[in-house]
Amino acid sequence: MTLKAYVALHGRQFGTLFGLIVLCAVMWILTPHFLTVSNLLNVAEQTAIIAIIAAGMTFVIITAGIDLSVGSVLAFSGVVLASLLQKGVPLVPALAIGIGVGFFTGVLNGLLITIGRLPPFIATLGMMSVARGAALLYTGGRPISGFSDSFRYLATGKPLGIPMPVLAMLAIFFMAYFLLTKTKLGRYTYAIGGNEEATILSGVNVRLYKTLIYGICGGLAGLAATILTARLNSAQPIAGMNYELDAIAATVIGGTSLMGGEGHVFGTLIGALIIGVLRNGLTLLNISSFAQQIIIGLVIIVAVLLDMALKKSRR
Amino acid sequence: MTLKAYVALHGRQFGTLFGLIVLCAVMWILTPHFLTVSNLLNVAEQTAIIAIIAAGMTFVIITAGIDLSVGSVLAFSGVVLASLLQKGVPLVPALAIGIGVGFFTGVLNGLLITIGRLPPFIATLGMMSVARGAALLYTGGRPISGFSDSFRYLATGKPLGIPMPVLAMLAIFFMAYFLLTKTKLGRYTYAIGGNEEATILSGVNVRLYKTLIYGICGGLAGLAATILTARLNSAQPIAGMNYELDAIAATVIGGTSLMGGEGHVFGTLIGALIIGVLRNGLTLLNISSFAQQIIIGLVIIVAVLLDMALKKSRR
Amino acid sequence: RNQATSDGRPTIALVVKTLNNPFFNDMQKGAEEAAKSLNVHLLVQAAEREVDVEKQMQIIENLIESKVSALCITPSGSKEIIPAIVKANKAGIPVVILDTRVNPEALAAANGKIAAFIGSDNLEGGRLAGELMVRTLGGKGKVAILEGIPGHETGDSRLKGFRQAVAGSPGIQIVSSQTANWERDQGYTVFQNMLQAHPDIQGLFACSDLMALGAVEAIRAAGKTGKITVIGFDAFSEAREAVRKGEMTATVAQFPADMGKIGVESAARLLKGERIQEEVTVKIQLITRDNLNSNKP
Amino acid sequence: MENNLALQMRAIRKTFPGVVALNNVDFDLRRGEVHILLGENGAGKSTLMKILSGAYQKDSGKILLNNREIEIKNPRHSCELGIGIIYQELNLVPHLSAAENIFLGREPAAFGLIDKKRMNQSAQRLLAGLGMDFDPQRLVRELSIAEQQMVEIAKAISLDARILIMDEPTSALTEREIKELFARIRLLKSDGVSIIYISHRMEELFEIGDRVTVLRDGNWVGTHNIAEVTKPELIRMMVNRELTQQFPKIKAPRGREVLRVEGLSRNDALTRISFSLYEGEILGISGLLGSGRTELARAIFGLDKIDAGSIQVKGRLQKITSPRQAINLGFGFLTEDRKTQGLVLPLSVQENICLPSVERFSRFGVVSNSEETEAAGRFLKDLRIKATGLGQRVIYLSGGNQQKVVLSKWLCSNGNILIFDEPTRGIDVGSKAEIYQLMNQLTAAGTAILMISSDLPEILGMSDRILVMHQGRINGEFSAADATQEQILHCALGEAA
Ligand SMILES: Nc1ncnc2c1ncn2[C@@H]1O[C@H](COP(=O)(O)OP(=O)(O)OP(=O)(O)O)[C@@H](O)[C@H]1O
Ligand SMILES: Nc1ncnc2c1ncn2[C@@H]1O[C@H](COP(=O)(O)OP(=O)(O)OP(=O)(O)O)[C@@H](O)[C@H]1O
Ligand SMILES: [Mg+2]
Ligand SMILES: [Mg+2]
Repeated sequence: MTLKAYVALHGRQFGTLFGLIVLCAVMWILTPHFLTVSNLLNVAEQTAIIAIIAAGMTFVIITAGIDLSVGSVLAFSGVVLASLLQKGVPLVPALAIGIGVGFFTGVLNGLLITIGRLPPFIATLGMMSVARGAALLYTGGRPISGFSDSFRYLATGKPLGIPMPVLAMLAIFFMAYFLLTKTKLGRYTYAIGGNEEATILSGVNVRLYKTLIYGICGGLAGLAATILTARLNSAQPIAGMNYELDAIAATVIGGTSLMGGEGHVFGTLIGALIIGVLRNGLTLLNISSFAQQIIIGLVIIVAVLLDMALKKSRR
Repeated sequence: MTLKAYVALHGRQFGTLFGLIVLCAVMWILTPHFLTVSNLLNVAEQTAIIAIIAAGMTFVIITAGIDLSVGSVLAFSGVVLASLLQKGVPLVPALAIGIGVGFFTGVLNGLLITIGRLPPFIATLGMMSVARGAALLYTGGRPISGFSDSFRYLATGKPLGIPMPVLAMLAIFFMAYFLLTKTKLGRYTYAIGGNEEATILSGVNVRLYKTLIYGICGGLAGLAATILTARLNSAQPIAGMNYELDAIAATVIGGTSLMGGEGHVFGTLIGALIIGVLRNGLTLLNISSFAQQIIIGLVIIVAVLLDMALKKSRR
Repeated sequence: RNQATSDGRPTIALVVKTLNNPFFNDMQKGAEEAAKSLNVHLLVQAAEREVDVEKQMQIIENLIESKVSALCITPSGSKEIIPAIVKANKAGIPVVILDTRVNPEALAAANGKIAAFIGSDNLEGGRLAGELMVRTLGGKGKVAILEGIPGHETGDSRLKGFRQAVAGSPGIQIVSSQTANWERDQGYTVFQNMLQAHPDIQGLFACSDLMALGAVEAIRAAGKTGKITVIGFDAFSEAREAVRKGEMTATVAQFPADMGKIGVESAARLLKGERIQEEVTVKIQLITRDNLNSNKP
Repeated sequence: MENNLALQMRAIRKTFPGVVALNNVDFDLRRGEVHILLGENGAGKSTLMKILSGAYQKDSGKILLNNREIEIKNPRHSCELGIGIIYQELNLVPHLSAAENIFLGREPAAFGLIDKKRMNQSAQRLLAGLGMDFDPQRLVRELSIAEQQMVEIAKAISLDARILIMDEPTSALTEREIKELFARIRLLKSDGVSIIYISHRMEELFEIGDRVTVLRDGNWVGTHNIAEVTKPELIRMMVNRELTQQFPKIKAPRGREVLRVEGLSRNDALTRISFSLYEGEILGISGLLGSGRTELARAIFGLDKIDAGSIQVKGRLQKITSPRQAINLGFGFLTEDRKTQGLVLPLSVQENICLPSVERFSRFGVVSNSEETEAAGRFLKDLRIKATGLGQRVIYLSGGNQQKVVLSKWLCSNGNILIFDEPTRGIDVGSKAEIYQLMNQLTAAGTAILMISSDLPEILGMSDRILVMHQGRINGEFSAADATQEQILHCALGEAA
């Protein structure tokens, strides 16, 4: 493929990337603290948790679904993991169970949607409430704190100077990219979102794949829980509130359509970074959290408005 | 229409009503405090605010849209109204402006969706953040409290022994029912949700009507703000958080499909009452808020699961 | 080593839990006054939501990046904030903790250091409220509690103090204890429902004034104003007004403005290389109708 | 004899709420034959085929494949059994490429990794075999309906099925593609593939069919060798009454000019189009797929922006920018795709029919139910729409009956310049004749009709004048009285008229 054809095909992602670059340039002009290696790593690290959740959300949204439960699932996975660690369960099995809890909650979402025929919004809205309640009940509302250094290394480690959460984020995005573009699972993800009925009639086991996709989304929320717990050295039952909104925003800013059938996972990464850079830059500029909310809301709106305008002009 | 035909046509609503009755019966068995006139009025009063918002949400959801901004819009309308009242603006103009602020924010949502071609989820997600930030910025984060008795009568008054919020709720639902079933606006609401393109091709000014519908939804959030402010004798910039989720849940439990094109506003009222009765009953039973969250999540899931099963069996 | 602002003044950052709560607004005001009189530059930041400790940690990280001279923090989580404190330690930025205590064992385990803690004793406040409740009810009666969000150090201490104080009086029966999530409208609804289940409730302790004020409206709606002993916490101006009108019996005053002021003063003195007191207990006081006017915040 | 049967369906019964779609229907299929399935709209043809493809489950009855009884559980199962189907309604994923659609669910892959190159090459070959030369990497949503239909056909063929079901594959095709398709069908037949073919175009049956089975109201009426029956006989079996004329054209007196289009251009799609339309006239527009006929209709109706040119309506220059405005000027536009553009599927028959006319039936914004019922009821009767009542949701109607609802919608709105884009697509002969009668009545009353159609006999049979489009231009004009199919086809292929 020629470069030009490539740009034409992925124009949307370049648009988002361009937006990110402009944003960075503006921050660089406004504050000297922004463009330093340590601050950029800081931004990447802060973005990692939302970005990892958003990677899973991208799969779900491409199928024309949505997952509102990720924040609660994160909390639930986190407290389960933390309680296991505190009971002395070794690291690897504890991690496997913690992430597994996320995966299975996701699968449960998937089953409600495929077998129970619930709209994803409703199934995951219900699960959001149930998983949050479960996390609170499990812990009696109290955080679980204090872990071994080997566990904390998952968030505090810096092999080659790069924070672990950033490495995890990059690994997840390359895997997600591979899954979405090269494999059957990816193809069916797009097909289900584009026309579910036609996909069923083509003989694809849509129930299986959809369930799996919600499982992946839940599993990534579990992974995010691991990093968050290690980072805060504490698992809170009230962690992750409203993360679903940030993850959805990152996905949509990154060019994935809520109508399903289209989207790119690297766009999502850029979307998450845009939100991260904004939050970071606005704090560096000492803009109040009130004004930050307004600005972030406007950025979501303007990003997608521009996207729509571009799409229209390209047709 | 014969009774039988009527029941067949509105079977879905009777199903929800039946659910509400069963729930009430269970509560009645479990606690003697539930089935008293004063408690039932309490439930109705507590439900009124969410129900009024959900009435507007029903219009929006029938058009296959969604409005995530209602909670924030409520807060913003509330603080504007409160600041006007405190500045000595007379009741009627202050109310008009307060509700008007909600209406115009809704119209802004509508314009972003129709002219800007944003998906409703995104437009209102952005607005959710912007309106919340605006409410906080406007007040510096502080509540505005203390109003005249004439204003407070809007929440505390009990003409004929029925609390004002309940009267307002009933009035709104009858109006909404009339609008949806008897008028052009209602017909177009369903048509837009059923097939927007076909509706445009039929010569309907879809942009106008959609914008109006989001305006109505915002205006009802403004009305809810009035009642909430009068009820608490205080307008808070952080009021109404997560109300959108309750309103959506009420609408969907009431049988309105998120896919658009179908729905009944009285179903929504019943849906809101189900949530209200649950919250009330569980508190009467002194069930912890953790368990309450789990139960409410399960009720949302089970209600819609039953609905889907019924629909399937009816085809 | 620490970067000063362009005009040469040091920069002190105050990171509160949230700015949409009058308590922290007052703290901000006290801090601003101190900053002005000491001629230091003050930044005030907060997360959108009071319990969002991850956001608070990000804000602190960002402030460390922007090389502030000192940090004053009211932790959103008393253990969760420790990694952020450690980061500040590593960057050589002194940390002063306000209002909510950091868990000392966890801090020690993480090798973290704080320069000072400035706050009031929430446990003591809860105890004061409990004792007043016992006294007002004559040692006998049904009492309800509105809790804050569970797992919150401040709320938990207040609750614990209150329960300890009433535990000694077997005549006091706690009939219902539910969270209203620090929110005014939930305070209204939850207490309305409690009244329904227990119409003979004689006392209410709310872990914050916001919830208490919501409950006051529920009491008014039930026509029971003045018949129920309502004790809140924080002593907002609105709550004081309610005490004056007899709608509330008392509220436990903390003095957030003092905390803000002392916090900034301590940080400024640290930056000048002076030694400071490692623990300052800001007074805590029951505000009743009797001492209402003698104790402005 | 028995072992020559690829498939037998015995006493198949299927009900939907309030409808018996199939009532003990028998059907059998020989190896290597093209078996035509014929019947009015709603007779149950598609339902029978969907049972075979696993999309629906039968209530009772038996299915024997190669003399072995089987239960078809789902679409995947049916695929595995060697049954391929082209559904009546397009079933493609618009966001995927043609190649990806063709191989959806059967991607050439190793270890879950898709071999894109091989897939695109195979798709290219398949499409070429159908005379299509577009790039298989193009997204389906960018293809015209006809091209999409060819993708569906390629997809079904690629299954290497032993039994191939085609449910109205030609309703969106023009003569050229139909020829290619038939050539392909003959090839498959010679390989021993059995084909079930459904169409409402009677000419096709005799060209391609071996045997024919007729259904009526869910009942089996008869099975015959094509060679032994005549068209009128078949029609009688289908509709249970005599149909005198297939194209009952009555020429109406030509009145004044109601529409004058001059030099209309839009992007690359339309170039300097000029023509006039008169009261009482049916102006047919013919052309190959993608020749720009639909684009022209959309431009006139105010849906797409015009770059140059003018439109005069009843002598007055108009700038039409929205359908609303077009409707107010007396236009009506029956679109070619009823599912996505014509109908609001969850709404009732009445609500759909009255949608463009709600304004007329309301006072102060309140809609009069009785007026609506009266108006819609008339069309239900006049057009013999097969529905349980005005309140039935159109989603439950058969394709042909849905088309009649769309038609009623524009008749109800009292338009006097009607644009019909493929008005009888998927409509049975009986109903077609009714629709033609209706067009006669309309023109007699002075209505002007612009009829876009890919059905040449229809164009010739019903038009007064015929415009032929080629690559966005008008390449020729004919008087229907003296034009022939060959002339029009040549003109459509781009040769000078
Ligand atoms: N999903 C469904 N739900 C309810 N009724 C249905 C459904 N599908 C078909 N029907 C009804 O079953 C009958 C047969 O429909 P079918 O689609 O098989 O007709 P058809 O012969 O293919 O007609 P056409 O030529 O119009 O395509 C019709 O009366 C139709 O209304
Ligand atoms: N949605 C679309 N997106 C992109 N191109 C389109 C779209 N619809 C049509 N086209 C292209 O526009 C041109 C004109 O199409 P149009 O539908 O007007 O032709 P037509 O003569 O009506 O043919 P038919 O209806 O038989 O397909 C064709 O090249 C077609 O491929
Ligand atoms: Mg059919
Ligand atoms: Mg066309």
